[in-house]
Amino acid sequence: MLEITNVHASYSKTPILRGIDVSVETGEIVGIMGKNGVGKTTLVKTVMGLLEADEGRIVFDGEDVTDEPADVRARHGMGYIPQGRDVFPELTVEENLRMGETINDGTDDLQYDAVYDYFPILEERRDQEAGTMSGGQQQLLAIGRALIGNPELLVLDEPSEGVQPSIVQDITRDLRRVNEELGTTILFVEQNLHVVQRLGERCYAIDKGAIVDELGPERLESRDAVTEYLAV
Amino acid sequence: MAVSDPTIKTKPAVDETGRKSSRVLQTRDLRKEFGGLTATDDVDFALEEGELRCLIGPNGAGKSTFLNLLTGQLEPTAGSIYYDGHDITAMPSHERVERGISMKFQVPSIYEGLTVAQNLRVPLQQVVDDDFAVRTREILERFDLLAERETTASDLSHGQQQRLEIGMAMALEPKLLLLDEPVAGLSVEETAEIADLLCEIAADDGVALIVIEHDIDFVESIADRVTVLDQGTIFREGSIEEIKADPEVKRIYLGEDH
Amino acid sequence: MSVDSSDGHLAQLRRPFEGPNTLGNSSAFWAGLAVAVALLAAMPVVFGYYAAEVGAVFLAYALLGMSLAFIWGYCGILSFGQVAFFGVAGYAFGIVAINVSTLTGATLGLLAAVAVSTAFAAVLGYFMFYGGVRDVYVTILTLVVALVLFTFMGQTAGGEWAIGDARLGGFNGMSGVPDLGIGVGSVGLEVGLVGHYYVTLGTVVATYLGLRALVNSQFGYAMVATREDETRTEMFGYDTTFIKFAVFTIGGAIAGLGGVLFTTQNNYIDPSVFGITAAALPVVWASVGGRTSLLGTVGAALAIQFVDYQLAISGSEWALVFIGSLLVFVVLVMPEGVAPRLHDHVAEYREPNDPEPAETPAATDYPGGDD
Amino acid sequence: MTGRGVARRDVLAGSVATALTGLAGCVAEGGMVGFESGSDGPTLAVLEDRSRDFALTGTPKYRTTMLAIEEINRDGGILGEEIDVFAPDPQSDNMRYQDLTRHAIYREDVDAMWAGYSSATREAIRPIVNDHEQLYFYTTQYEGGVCDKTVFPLGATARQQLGAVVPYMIDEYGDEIYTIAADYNFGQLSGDWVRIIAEEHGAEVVGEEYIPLDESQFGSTINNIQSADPDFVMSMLVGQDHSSFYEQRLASGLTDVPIGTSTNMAQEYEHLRIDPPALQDVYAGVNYMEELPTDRNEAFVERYDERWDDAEYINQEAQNNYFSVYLYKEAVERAGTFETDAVLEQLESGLEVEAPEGDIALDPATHHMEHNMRVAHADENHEITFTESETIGPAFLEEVGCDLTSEAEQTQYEPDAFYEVA
Amino acid sequence: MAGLGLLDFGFEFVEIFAFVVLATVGLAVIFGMMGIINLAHGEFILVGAYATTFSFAAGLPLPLAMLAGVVITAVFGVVLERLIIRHLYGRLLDSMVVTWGISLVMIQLVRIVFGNSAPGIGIPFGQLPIVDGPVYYLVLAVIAVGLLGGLYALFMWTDFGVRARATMQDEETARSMGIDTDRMYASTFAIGSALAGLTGALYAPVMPITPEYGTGFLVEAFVAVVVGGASVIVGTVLASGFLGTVNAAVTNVAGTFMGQVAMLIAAIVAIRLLPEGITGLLADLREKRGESE
Repeated sequence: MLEITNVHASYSKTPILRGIDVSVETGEIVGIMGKNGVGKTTLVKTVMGLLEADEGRIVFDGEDVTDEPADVRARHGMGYIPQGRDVFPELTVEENLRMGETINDGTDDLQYDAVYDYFPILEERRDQEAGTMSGGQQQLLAIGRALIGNPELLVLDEPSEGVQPSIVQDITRDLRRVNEELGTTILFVEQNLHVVQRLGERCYAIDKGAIVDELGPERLESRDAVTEYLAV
Repeated sequence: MAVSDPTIKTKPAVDETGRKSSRVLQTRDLRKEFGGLTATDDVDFALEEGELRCLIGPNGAGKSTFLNLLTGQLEPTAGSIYYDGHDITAMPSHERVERGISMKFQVPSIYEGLTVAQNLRVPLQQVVDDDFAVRTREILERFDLLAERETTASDLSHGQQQRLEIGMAMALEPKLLLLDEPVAGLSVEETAEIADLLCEIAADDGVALIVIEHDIDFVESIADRVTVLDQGTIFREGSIEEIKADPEVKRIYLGEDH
Repeated sequence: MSVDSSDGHLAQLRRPFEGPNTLGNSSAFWAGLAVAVALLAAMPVVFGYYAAEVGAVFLAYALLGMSLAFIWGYCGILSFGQVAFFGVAGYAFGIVAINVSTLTGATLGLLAAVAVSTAFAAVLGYFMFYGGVRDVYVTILTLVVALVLFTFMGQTAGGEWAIGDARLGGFNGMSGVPDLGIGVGSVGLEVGLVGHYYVTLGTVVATYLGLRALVNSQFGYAMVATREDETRTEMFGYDTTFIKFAVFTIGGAIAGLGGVLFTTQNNYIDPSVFGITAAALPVVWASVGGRTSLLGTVGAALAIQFVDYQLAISGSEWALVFIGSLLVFVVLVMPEGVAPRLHDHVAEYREPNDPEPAETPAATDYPGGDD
Repeated sequence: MTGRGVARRDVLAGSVATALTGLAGCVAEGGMVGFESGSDGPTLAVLEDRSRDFALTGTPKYRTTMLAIEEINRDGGILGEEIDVFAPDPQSDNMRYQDLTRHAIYREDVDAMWAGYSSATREAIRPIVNDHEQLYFYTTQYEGGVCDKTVFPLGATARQQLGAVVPYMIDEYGDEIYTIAADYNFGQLSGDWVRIIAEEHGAEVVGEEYIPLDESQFGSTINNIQSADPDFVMSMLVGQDHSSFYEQRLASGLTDVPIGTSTNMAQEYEHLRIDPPALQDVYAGVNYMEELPTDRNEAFVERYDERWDDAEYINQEAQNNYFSVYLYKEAVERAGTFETDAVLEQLESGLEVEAPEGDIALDPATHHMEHNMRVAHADENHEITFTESETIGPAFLEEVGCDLTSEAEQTQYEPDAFYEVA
Repeated sequence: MAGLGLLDFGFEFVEIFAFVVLATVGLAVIFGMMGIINLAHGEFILVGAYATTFSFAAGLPLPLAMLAGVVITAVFGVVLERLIIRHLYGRLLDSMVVTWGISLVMIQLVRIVFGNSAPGIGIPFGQLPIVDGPVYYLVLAVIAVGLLGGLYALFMWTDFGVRARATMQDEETARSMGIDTDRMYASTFAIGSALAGLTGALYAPVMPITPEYGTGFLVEAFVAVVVGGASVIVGTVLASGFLGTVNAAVTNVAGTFMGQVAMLIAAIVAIRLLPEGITGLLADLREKRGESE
């Protein structure tokens, strides 16, 4: 479904990614874990096309999207949930959700029912401006928005960032449900131990802009194996 | 400013001889409303000198609002704030800072366009008149930024930026330091460094600290006492063990993992 | 950059004017500045009265430009109406000096004009900053103030618009404004043609040095900090509202000084100084020269006015097209302005073969650069 | 240097009594590097706007001046010398006018200058002109009153233009006048003159409105006129924003009230720029319009059109520039030299010139022109017809007692000092 | 008599209101939506006016000539956006400086190419009874109101509008939602330009056209934008209503000049009392509620 081969990328001439290889199969939940500043967000942005790769190839759904801009990739079916609370603050909840309709242009199978089912709060507050909701609710909105177009792949950048522990648990649970019920493939980057262990079926470890390890389900169970890359 | 009434009637902060007690901060019925919303609901909060207090609670519990009331960025709807034995409720921000209340923001808000040394100069010149070089050097050493003194702040790593900001807050030689999520987005090592620094500041410098933080492990590693805010009121207050064990806190905030 | 012992006294002398808030802190820079000032001083000697008359006008503009670079570049307040203070001071001087003849009038006029422009800036600044007006709203509000003055002064044609002997003159302007002078009665110093040029040049140099000292002082750091992040600065115990108010007021005073020198040079002032074209000029100079560089702005004011003037003399209908295109080009290619860009280039070029001494505990060591 | 007297400010500069003295003392007027203009012949400065606000009126002025100079050069120049021209574009900017005037005087060492459309421009450069006793021709029709030794305001004054049109309008339409005028010196003084002339002819100004120069919405003005219901309107509107008045007048049905003017049609050719019949029954007091049906004028217009392919309308000022160049030539040739004092003396000897508007004479005492004044009428198709011309002299300055041949003044007189204009 | 006075005042208000709205609306869209202060706004209006008057002179009927004015200005805006303006997003003050440069160039280029004046167009529709004003002013006012309604619907209710607003709030996220943000910027700028062009087209018959034509709209436009604040449509309505009332009332009593001065002073006072404009007041309340979490 997603094949990232030898991707290099840089921010204002400083190289950040130095040859990343990641592959994700349809229906999987794959995590990429690493400490702050090792290139996690850069990787996500490169995958989404928000940052141009200097080198390497990104193949999505059998198509080479390396040179496609972000909007084209999104219309191919990549749903993106940015870091922090990147909802459109002055749009209402419903308008925010409408923005997700353009994701995965191929389908007319809009998932409003599923989204309202997972996150009833979004239906309750559909006319409220997104900026006036709490951080946790905004995170739910961001996820809901990415799901509306029924994307094939959901890309999350640190969903736990700035969210209280109990909501982190809820989000982890909801994402697993999305994966099971809608069959959405999920790729996320995280440094939160809980999310890595509870959400990821398989995880890459990233350090200094390169993949340094790959952890299967067993090793993910082990707190020590995981914390090695998060350095707890 | 309203410093004429140094006594606090209900909970005396001044003993009979007129000397100040060790209580550095006290709020009485502190209340803040936005439109129809009550963000801070009659909060009575007290803090001793050199105490390190963590403030936790769900998003929207009113933690940031509470801090902003203490710094004077927001004006309370009702109630009062006493600091160091004086009523500072109506005092403008910058005067509170002069009296020793210092704040570190949630997002690192250093001066990105200035060098590390220039950044430090801004708070330093508030407390000393010259000798900036010596004081700058001391702070840079303490916060492990000596090699970066001429680096433009925007080029620092995230951890360095956090340290610089705490360094800037400390340059003011505060009595009360308020920190809003000081380790958000930091690596575990960096988090540990900050934890050590904060404990040291409380113990060695005798500075009282209020820390807002989501990372419960971090809270555990530093806090003397923890205050849980929920819906604008103090929901629980106690040692970290008591708080972690409280089922209600688990329900509203911590979740089942902790 | 490296200061050898032989000019240790000079270094001592330089100290108050140096710091990381100004570009150009090296010996080479100061030497270059001295040469530039000497060249300017030689202009009338070489080129005659003409150079003195035209040059004095350009130098008065330079003061206006500097006042904007000071408030915009160092405190982040973009005033699009700096000309308001410039013009108000010009009119104030005219009113006083026409009514009180002799040198007493000129002296009082100078004092009154600077006082009026300062007070005007203070009132407007108080109104805006203590009223919570910010950012682009400050910019447009100041522009509107200039335009109100433009409209208002334009209709003061009738005889009823006279203050004593001074006719405001409406659209035609106020003519017969006396020369600059300092003294009482007929005793004192009357500043005529060439003298006026040197007085203006001296004022520009003194203002430049004064502002350098100011921006490198404690107050200067407070200004820069306010520019970078106002809320943060407030949390360090600075009264940023007052800082902005004070900076704006000082800016008004400097612009006013420029206005007096301008008006006394021309013996005339009219409402077009408040018009949108005039209002945009200081912004153009600061943008092109580099608003964070006082000297860059002065250089840009002199250079742009000179080029513009030459184009006008050549009679080309393309002059405005050229100036406009230049402006677009500079802002797109060098958003920070010419002087900071130049400084970066020089610093880059010098860095490898002129490294910073490793251990200098002195308070004021920073990588010196030149521009 | 030509034989100018030592200017006032040079003396002041010399008297500076400090360290500056040293510096100032060693500065010679021309500096160490002298500036000589390219040839030894005469240089004329033509400072006329070809951009921004006054380009509309400035461009034809520039063009007729150049036409005159080229014609003279083709015929062998003045005193056998070819004329050089310094003709920058002052861009309708008074500060730039000041700079350019200095440049013309110091660097180009010009013998005479033609400069500026608006009174504001004239007043901006007059101090410099006075300092250097520079020969200066100002040709716009203007409020009048300038009595200045080296300045020749040759355009018709308000008194001359209004003196032609106001009495005509009173005769034709009645004695209730409503004045609308641009809100600046020229407009206000013209308003005063309308009142003075109205009184002289037993008429009355029933309403008066002064309108900011940048106003382009005339709804309330038109309203006020309609409620005052005058016999005719006197319009001294000026500039491009004000020309909206006529279209709005048409759309409001005000065309049944005739309009007298001293400023419209002959300057900014509104009758050609605005679609008919917006200027129906507008009567302008003029000394010249391009449509003037005389052989001499038709030949002039033809020469102009031939010289400039995209020729614009020749406005009154452009004609004034044209004849005044010839007037200057005449004076120099009589003097036999370009020396300012000698040329002045000839100009003050009562010269006559064959202008496109007809034969006219310069009044030595006031430095103003006697003009052939006529009333031009625009019909519903904006066709122009003229009344018989009458010669009107610069009466006001004579009444004031300005006599530059005996006393070298640098003043501007205003009517309110001499008339009851309440 | 009093009734007639009120009627006069009403007509005066209609005239000024239409003028302020039409002068402002293009600028407001570009400023409010895109954070660009377009000091060349007047010259966009100029393009519309020239295109209209030359199309009319070439024989097109007036409505078609006006349409040509709008289209040509929109195309012109897109070209300028792609070449220059797109480099200025997020650089508010720089945008002022650059667009001022553009304005200088345009005025002079228009003069060089088209000369100092352009052929005139008479005001259509004749005059109203009683108040004796042009019917056309009422038409302008109706168009102004319709335009505001249309814009509100466009930006609030259509997919395009929501996407445009999303793009302006957070370009990167919008792009990652599958929105072609380059096109959104270009289209929004085109709409702003087209509106300016429309203003030029509509006022081409009212004011004679010269290269300085656009500057006549500038002051009203800026004042109204600032008084209106960030929320484009609502702000423009409120500000135009407020300024129009002040101007019309004072003009009626004390003449045109005082009307203008009064309007500017009212604007200054309004900005002082509402530093973020009229709609900033609303946003302020909203933000405070947001802070409370």
